[in-house]
Amino acid sequence: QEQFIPLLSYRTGAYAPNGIPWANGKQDYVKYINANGGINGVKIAFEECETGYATDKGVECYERLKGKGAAVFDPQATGITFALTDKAPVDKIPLITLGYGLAASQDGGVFKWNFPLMGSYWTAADILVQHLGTKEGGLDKLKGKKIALVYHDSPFGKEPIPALKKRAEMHGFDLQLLPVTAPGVEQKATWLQVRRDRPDYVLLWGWGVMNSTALKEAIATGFPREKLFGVWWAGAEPDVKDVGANAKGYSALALNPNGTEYPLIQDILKKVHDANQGSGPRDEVGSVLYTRGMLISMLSVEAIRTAQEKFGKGKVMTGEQVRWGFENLNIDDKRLEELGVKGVIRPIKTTCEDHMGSSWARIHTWDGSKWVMGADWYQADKSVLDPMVKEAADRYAAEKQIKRRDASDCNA
Amino acid sequence: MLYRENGQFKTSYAADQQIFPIFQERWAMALLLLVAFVVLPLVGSEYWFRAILIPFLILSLAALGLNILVGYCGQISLGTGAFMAVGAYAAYNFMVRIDGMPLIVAMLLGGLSATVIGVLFGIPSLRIKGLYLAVATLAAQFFTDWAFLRIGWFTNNSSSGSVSMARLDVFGLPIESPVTKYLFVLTVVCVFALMAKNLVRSAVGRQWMAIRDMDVAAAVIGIRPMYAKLSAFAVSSFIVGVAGVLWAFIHLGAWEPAAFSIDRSFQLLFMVIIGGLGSISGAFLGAAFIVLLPLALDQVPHLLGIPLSTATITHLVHMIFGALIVFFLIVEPHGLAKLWSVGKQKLRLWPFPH
Amino acid sequence: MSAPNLLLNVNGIEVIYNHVALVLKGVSLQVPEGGIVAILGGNGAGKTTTLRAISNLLKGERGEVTKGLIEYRGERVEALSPSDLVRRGVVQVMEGRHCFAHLTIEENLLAGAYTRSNKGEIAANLDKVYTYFPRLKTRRTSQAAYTSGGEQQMCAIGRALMSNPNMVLLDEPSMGLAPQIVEEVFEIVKDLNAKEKVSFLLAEQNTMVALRYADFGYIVENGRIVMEGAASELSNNEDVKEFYLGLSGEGRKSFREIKHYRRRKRWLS
Amino acid sequence: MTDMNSAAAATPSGRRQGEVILDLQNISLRFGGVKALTDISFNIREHEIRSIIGPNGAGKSSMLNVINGVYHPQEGRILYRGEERRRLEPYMAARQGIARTFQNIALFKGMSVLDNIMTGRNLKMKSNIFQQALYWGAAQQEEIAHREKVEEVIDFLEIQNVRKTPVGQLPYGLQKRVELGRALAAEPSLLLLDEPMAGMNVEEKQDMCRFILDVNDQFGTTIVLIEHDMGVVMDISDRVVVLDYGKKIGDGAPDEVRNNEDVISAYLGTSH
Amino acid sequence: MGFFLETLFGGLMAGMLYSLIALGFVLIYKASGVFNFAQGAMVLFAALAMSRFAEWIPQWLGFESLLLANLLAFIAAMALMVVLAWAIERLCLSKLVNQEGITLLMATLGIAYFLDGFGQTLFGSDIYNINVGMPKDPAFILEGMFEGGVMISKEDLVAAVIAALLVVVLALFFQKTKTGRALRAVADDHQAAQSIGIPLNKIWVIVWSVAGFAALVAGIIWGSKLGVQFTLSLVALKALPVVILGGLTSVPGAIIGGLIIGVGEKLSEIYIGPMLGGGIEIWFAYVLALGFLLVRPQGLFGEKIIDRV
Ligand SMILES: Nc1ncnc2c1ncn2[C@@H]1O[C@H](COP(=O)(O)OP(=O)(O)OP(=O)(O)O)[C@@H](O)[C@H]1O
Ligand SMILES: Nc1ncnc2c1ncn2[C@@H]1O[C@H](COP(=O)(O)OP(=O)(O)OP(=O)(O)O)[C@@H](O)[C@H]1O
Ligand SMILES: [Mg+2]
Ligand SMILES: [Mg+2]
Repeated sequence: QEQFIPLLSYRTGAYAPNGIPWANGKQDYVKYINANGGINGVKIAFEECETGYATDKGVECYERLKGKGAAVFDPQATGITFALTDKAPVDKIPLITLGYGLAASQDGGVFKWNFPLMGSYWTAADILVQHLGTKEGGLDKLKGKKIALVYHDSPFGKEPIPALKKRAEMHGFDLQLLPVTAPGVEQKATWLQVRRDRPDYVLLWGWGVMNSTALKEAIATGFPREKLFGVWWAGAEPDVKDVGANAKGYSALALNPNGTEYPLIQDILKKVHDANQGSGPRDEVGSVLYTRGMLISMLSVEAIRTAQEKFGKGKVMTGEQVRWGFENLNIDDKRLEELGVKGVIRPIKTTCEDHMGSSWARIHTWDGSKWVMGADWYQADKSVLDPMVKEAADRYAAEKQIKRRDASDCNA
Repeated sequence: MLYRENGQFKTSYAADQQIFPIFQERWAMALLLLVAFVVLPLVGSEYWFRAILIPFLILSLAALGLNILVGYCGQISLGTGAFMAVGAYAAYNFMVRIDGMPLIVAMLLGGLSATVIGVLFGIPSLRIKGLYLAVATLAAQFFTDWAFLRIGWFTNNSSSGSVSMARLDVFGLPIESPVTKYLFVLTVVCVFALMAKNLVRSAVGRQWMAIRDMDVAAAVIGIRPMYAKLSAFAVSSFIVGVAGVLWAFIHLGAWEPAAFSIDRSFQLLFMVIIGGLGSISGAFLGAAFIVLLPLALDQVPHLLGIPLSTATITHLVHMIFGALIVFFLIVEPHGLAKLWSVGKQKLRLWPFPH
Repeated sequence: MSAPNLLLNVNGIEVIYNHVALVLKGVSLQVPEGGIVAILGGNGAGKTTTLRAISNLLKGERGEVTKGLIEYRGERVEALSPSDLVRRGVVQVMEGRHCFAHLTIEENLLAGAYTRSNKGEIAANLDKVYTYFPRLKTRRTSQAAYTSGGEQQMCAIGRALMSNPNMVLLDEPSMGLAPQIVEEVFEIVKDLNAKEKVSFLLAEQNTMVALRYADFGYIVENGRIVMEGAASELSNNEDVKEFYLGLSGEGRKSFREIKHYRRRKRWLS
Repeated sequence: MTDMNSAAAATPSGRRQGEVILDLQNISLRFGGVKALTDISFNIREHEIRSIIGPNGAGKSSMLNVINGVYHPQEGRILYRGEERRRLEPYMAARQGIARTFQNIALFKGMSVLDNIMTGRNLKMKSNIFQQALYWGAAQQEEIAHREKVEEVIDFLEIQNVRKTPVGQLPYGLQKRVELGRALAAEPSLLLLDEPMAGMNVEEKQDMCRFILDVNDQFGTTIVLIEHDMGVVMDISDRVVVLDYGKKIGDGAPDEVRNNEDVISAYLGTSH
Repeated sequence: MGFFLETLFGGLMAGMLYSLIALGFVLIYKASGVFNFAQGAMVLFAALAMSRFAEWIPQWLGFESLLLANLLAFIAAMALMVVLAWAIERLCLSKLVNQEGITLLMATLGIAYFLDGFGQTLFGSDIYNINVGMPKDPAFILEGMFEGGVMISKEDLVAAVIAALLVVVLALFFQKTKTGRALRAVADDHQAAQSIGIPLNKIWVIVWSVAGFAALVAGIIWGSKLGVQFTLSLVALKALPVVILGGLTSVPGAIIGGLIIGVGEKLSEIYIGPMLGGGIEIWFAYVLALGFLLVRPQGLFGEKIIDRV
């Protein structure tokens, strides 16, 4: 009896440099769990499916793998998430979109099957603004400032705009929107505009080649890297690697740190890589996206574990049961320590209403050769975002003629 | 011996003008339809419907539409994705803005909207020819990509620019399960394929082909280039638009403009070329080649139990797929449909070589 | 024809197009060194195909020689590329002109000298072609596509001559040319043949002229050689007279008097 | 060349010459520096066979292109059935009943013989695109009716056995015949033929002449013929225009032209 | 005004970079009438070869010099491109003589797929860099005239100069040599070209090698700009309006087309873009090209499209 976890990934195509460590992290953790004897004895079977970041290929993977008893899907791409959001409820398989996906899907009352764990683009936007406020010495100091958003012209890049607009309204800063056409290899016009308008800060909402290109253009137009802040998908090694020392001073949100010092990674190195089971090169272990992938698998496993607590230890969980697990995650500091990731992430506690579980993040900065984590943890401001989430979710529900879940459904 | 037209004399022109003049072919077709409509729904798995047959059929339909433009009328288009998108977003708007809009009507209206845009971007074809014309259709492609992202109205002001469509029904029958979706798509595809076939064997079709083969001579025998070209753009974008509606509504359910990106346009063009320009069956064969072959190749290492990383498999699939394209072109430069008909010709002569 | 001075020897070739259409069904012919040989035959008889088989241009038409052999100066040439053949001195003037549309007449001619590298020789050849066809000289700067049909035909012939060939395969050289130019073209053929020992294999519909200038002729029908003989013999053959020369009994019949039902040639069984 | 004297001089008979249907007045056509036609005037009468001859590059094909609107002359007037024609596009010429064949075969290569000839009937087809999509009722009947007409043309030209062959695979001579068929299918009142017999042997030329004469006889079609075979021209034409370097150097009945000094020196050569 | 000039220069430079890629298309189109869909894949392949060889060769041979590494890598990559050209001719083009452009286009698609897979199998699909010492900092000119001066990217300037040189050399090659004429002949009519002794195989190997060279140069320049990764092959898409506008058959057209597109694109994005919500440059480039084509259907410098009966 094995629990099946499909691994959607992209190791080829335009986003491969980012997709590869991510996929390796996901896979290594699964192998690690198996090396430890599985989840309460249930081993995990997995199969990787290459999506190439393309929606239709992603759908094909989904359809193919769901039949094998998939417990959870991490679509690993915004477009695929959209396409699967409608299918998951029918097939009764939870979707986990850690740090991406629809911001509104945090609302478990409407999005029963979606789990944007640890953050959405709205929380990301909110935290970035808070950080800028801190830098300026108070959010009120943002008044009159000019903040530009350089974003990937796609749903992924557009998601943060409502949250930023809201904040702009609250604090009276100017928000300038600069879309970059995918894949983002040509940004000269964008950065000329930046140079002309000299915004106080630039927020970078890119993925893949767009990030390194943006950095290079920033350098070429002399925009100070210290004033450039990326989303957590613009803050990994591939984004800065080939810019190197020139990108020094650039900061980005961090859902997780990089590095190999904490116990989980050490354990993975020992049990997986030393056993020649590593999915990728050893020196990539602990990189930002690897770690994120690892966390995704970790949380999935934790959800299964939680489900087993309720539905029977040592059994294979169905998608529906795993969903329950996701909805009742409670990873406190103690559990984090057991998992060997204390200090890596904050505790996560999901509920029927809140499918995100945590909205904390930090900022890390590129020092020219590696990412250095900042000390402060930020939490997205619930009072700002919750009403927005609710409104968006209601709208979605109305469009889809979905009824909000009531309490009984939550307790089921 | 089995495949002969000997002794099948036509006594009327009507008989000679049938789509399948040889009775073996008629039987084969009937059998194919029987399998498609009856046998497959009984035996097919959900994966087959959702991940293989439905996308295959819809893309075949789009390729069919494109083939009318490129294969029959000789106007190169790299904007098929755009016309699909226009169909999809237009139908979406008809659905969300007009209460009780029936799916079929919305689908046809989506097609009509695509027609309008198609004809608009087809106007430059009166002056610009060949590869140069690609510019006009590419302009359509990038413009619509942009417009559907940027102009909130099209997406009903969805904040991310992604829209979705669920709960479809036709005459009160819900189109939800994989089988009903499949049957619905299959029906639409069959109807359009038949109509397309009728068009290309009638006067309009001949006008298109005449323009394609030699436009000056066509004009000299009285064919109005403007009418012929624009009607090809119209019919083609109508079919492509309908395919777009199906792709968005039935296959994806939720989509963003990237679902109809330039990659899709190229993909469809390739289907048409490898399948056979100027052939209805070519659209299906081409779609099968481009959509199904990589999927199949992808499965081979799994089936054989060869442990390869997904990246290696994908790279290998690319290499083999590329090599197969070249191989088939060398065997028959005019596409799979031609290969098929040459095959039939050989079969007819069999067992004599010539 | 005796073997020693045999230039071209085609023996029993079969040609298939597209893997299905068998077009030549065993054609054999010979061209002696310094000879002018004509292939005659109706539309679709296989003349062009024969020439393509010799010059190896069949591949582009998706045709292939499936049987038989072709020797040029005793060497098997089926496997050579067309350009190798040109370097050995065999050049074909293709049916239907095939000028390079975007190149000017002069560029077309110079392109014909691709295999030549001696500048003086090329210039001399160019001069020679211009003296043969003064019309080309006046149109030398026009793009070939914008010249008249006849001018293009001259260009195609001139272009082939630019490579200093030993053997020219001429496919319907007279097509579209005004009568006096036709005469001139054949005079050129004769001239080159006499002065430069160039051999010719020509496929021609204008039987009258062809037989006047050729030494030897083959008649092809339906992919087979149905008759061969010295040119003079052929032009005295009754059937040839009737079907290829339009002469019957007491001389040429007016085109206006053609009967609606005529006897068809029946050499084939 | 061929012996012309033996041909019974087919003198133009009054019966065959009707009204002037096309009158070309002072036509001049230039391409940049090239003067293709200079101040040319002549006319075409109903039911006649009118030939245009002249050396290569004289402007014969250009003349046909002017007549059916492919080229637009810089100067001159064209009267068709008494009415002056302003700038006219080729498809309009076709509507007025002018059909033609081309010197460089201009068939639709990707289509079968049947379809090629069917395109000739295009102008006569009335059903609309929707009817055709359904291929039902009127559209189908029309298709069959026209198919019958086309089969007549096919029979007439004796190309039954290649009906369904793609034209690209036909030998040159048959392609020319198909092209004639396509023009004939349009049932034109004026038929322009540009070297229809190039690349044919005598037997085939005889066939072609027979077709041309039959068309002219049976349907009363007016024919303009460009041909380099003097035997054919002199035998079957009613009147002949001679062009040289874009100028008209002779015009008249075959016999007159044949004996015209200018024509002999420019074109026919002294040997004739 | 200073900003306008900046935009203008920026556009010109971007345009030159597009031209660099456009050149590859033009070369092959000119020589065989084929639109080479694989050009993007070739750019990626060449860049991957260059960057990986520059990394590997010092390891194999055990030396440190960056210059030497780059030099050897360049030679090795070029050799690889020649081998590629030869293989393409042998295995593919030679078997498709005299086929229509569209068939050959499709074949180049096959080649593109193959190269994608092959290149990444050989060299990996991560992000790599090419360090040929391109200057990364901006330069400022006319500081006396405008406040803050007019900024120019030095990297782009170097790239533009290289592109211009390449174009001059290639333009001369096509206009002045026998091979140049033969190429044009081949593009017009494969079969007639063969019939007069132009060796198609040789010509094609030459042209594909030259196109490979153009791809290598483009790959190095774009690769050092963007980093070497799969996306590099998509840059070819940016060159499409350039080739079409300049004329598919014209080498100088590639440059002029590039400049027009580059400038038009940047100006439109900056001056019109904000009114429409931005992100318009990509379609604007096509609309601009379309506008020019309506006036000159064969592109600015393309050979006139012949349709004559
Ligand atoms: N590319 C091709 N594909 C298929 N069949 C062909 C092809 N080319 C020629 N044929 C066929 O081969 C036969 C011989 O053709 P060929 O062109 O050799 O005749 P020909 O004697 O030169 O005639 P013509 O005098 O009309 O030029 C014809 O029946 C023709 O249909
Ligand atoms: N579109 C054009 N552009 C430039 N020059 C042209 C064009 N059409 C014809 N010409 C030139 O005009 C002259 C007359 O050409 P035309 O084709 O009418 O000759 P023709 O009498 O038909 O000759 P042939 O007997 O060789 O067919 C030629 O010199 C030709 O080069
Ligand atoms: Mg022939
Ligand atoms: Mg002419």
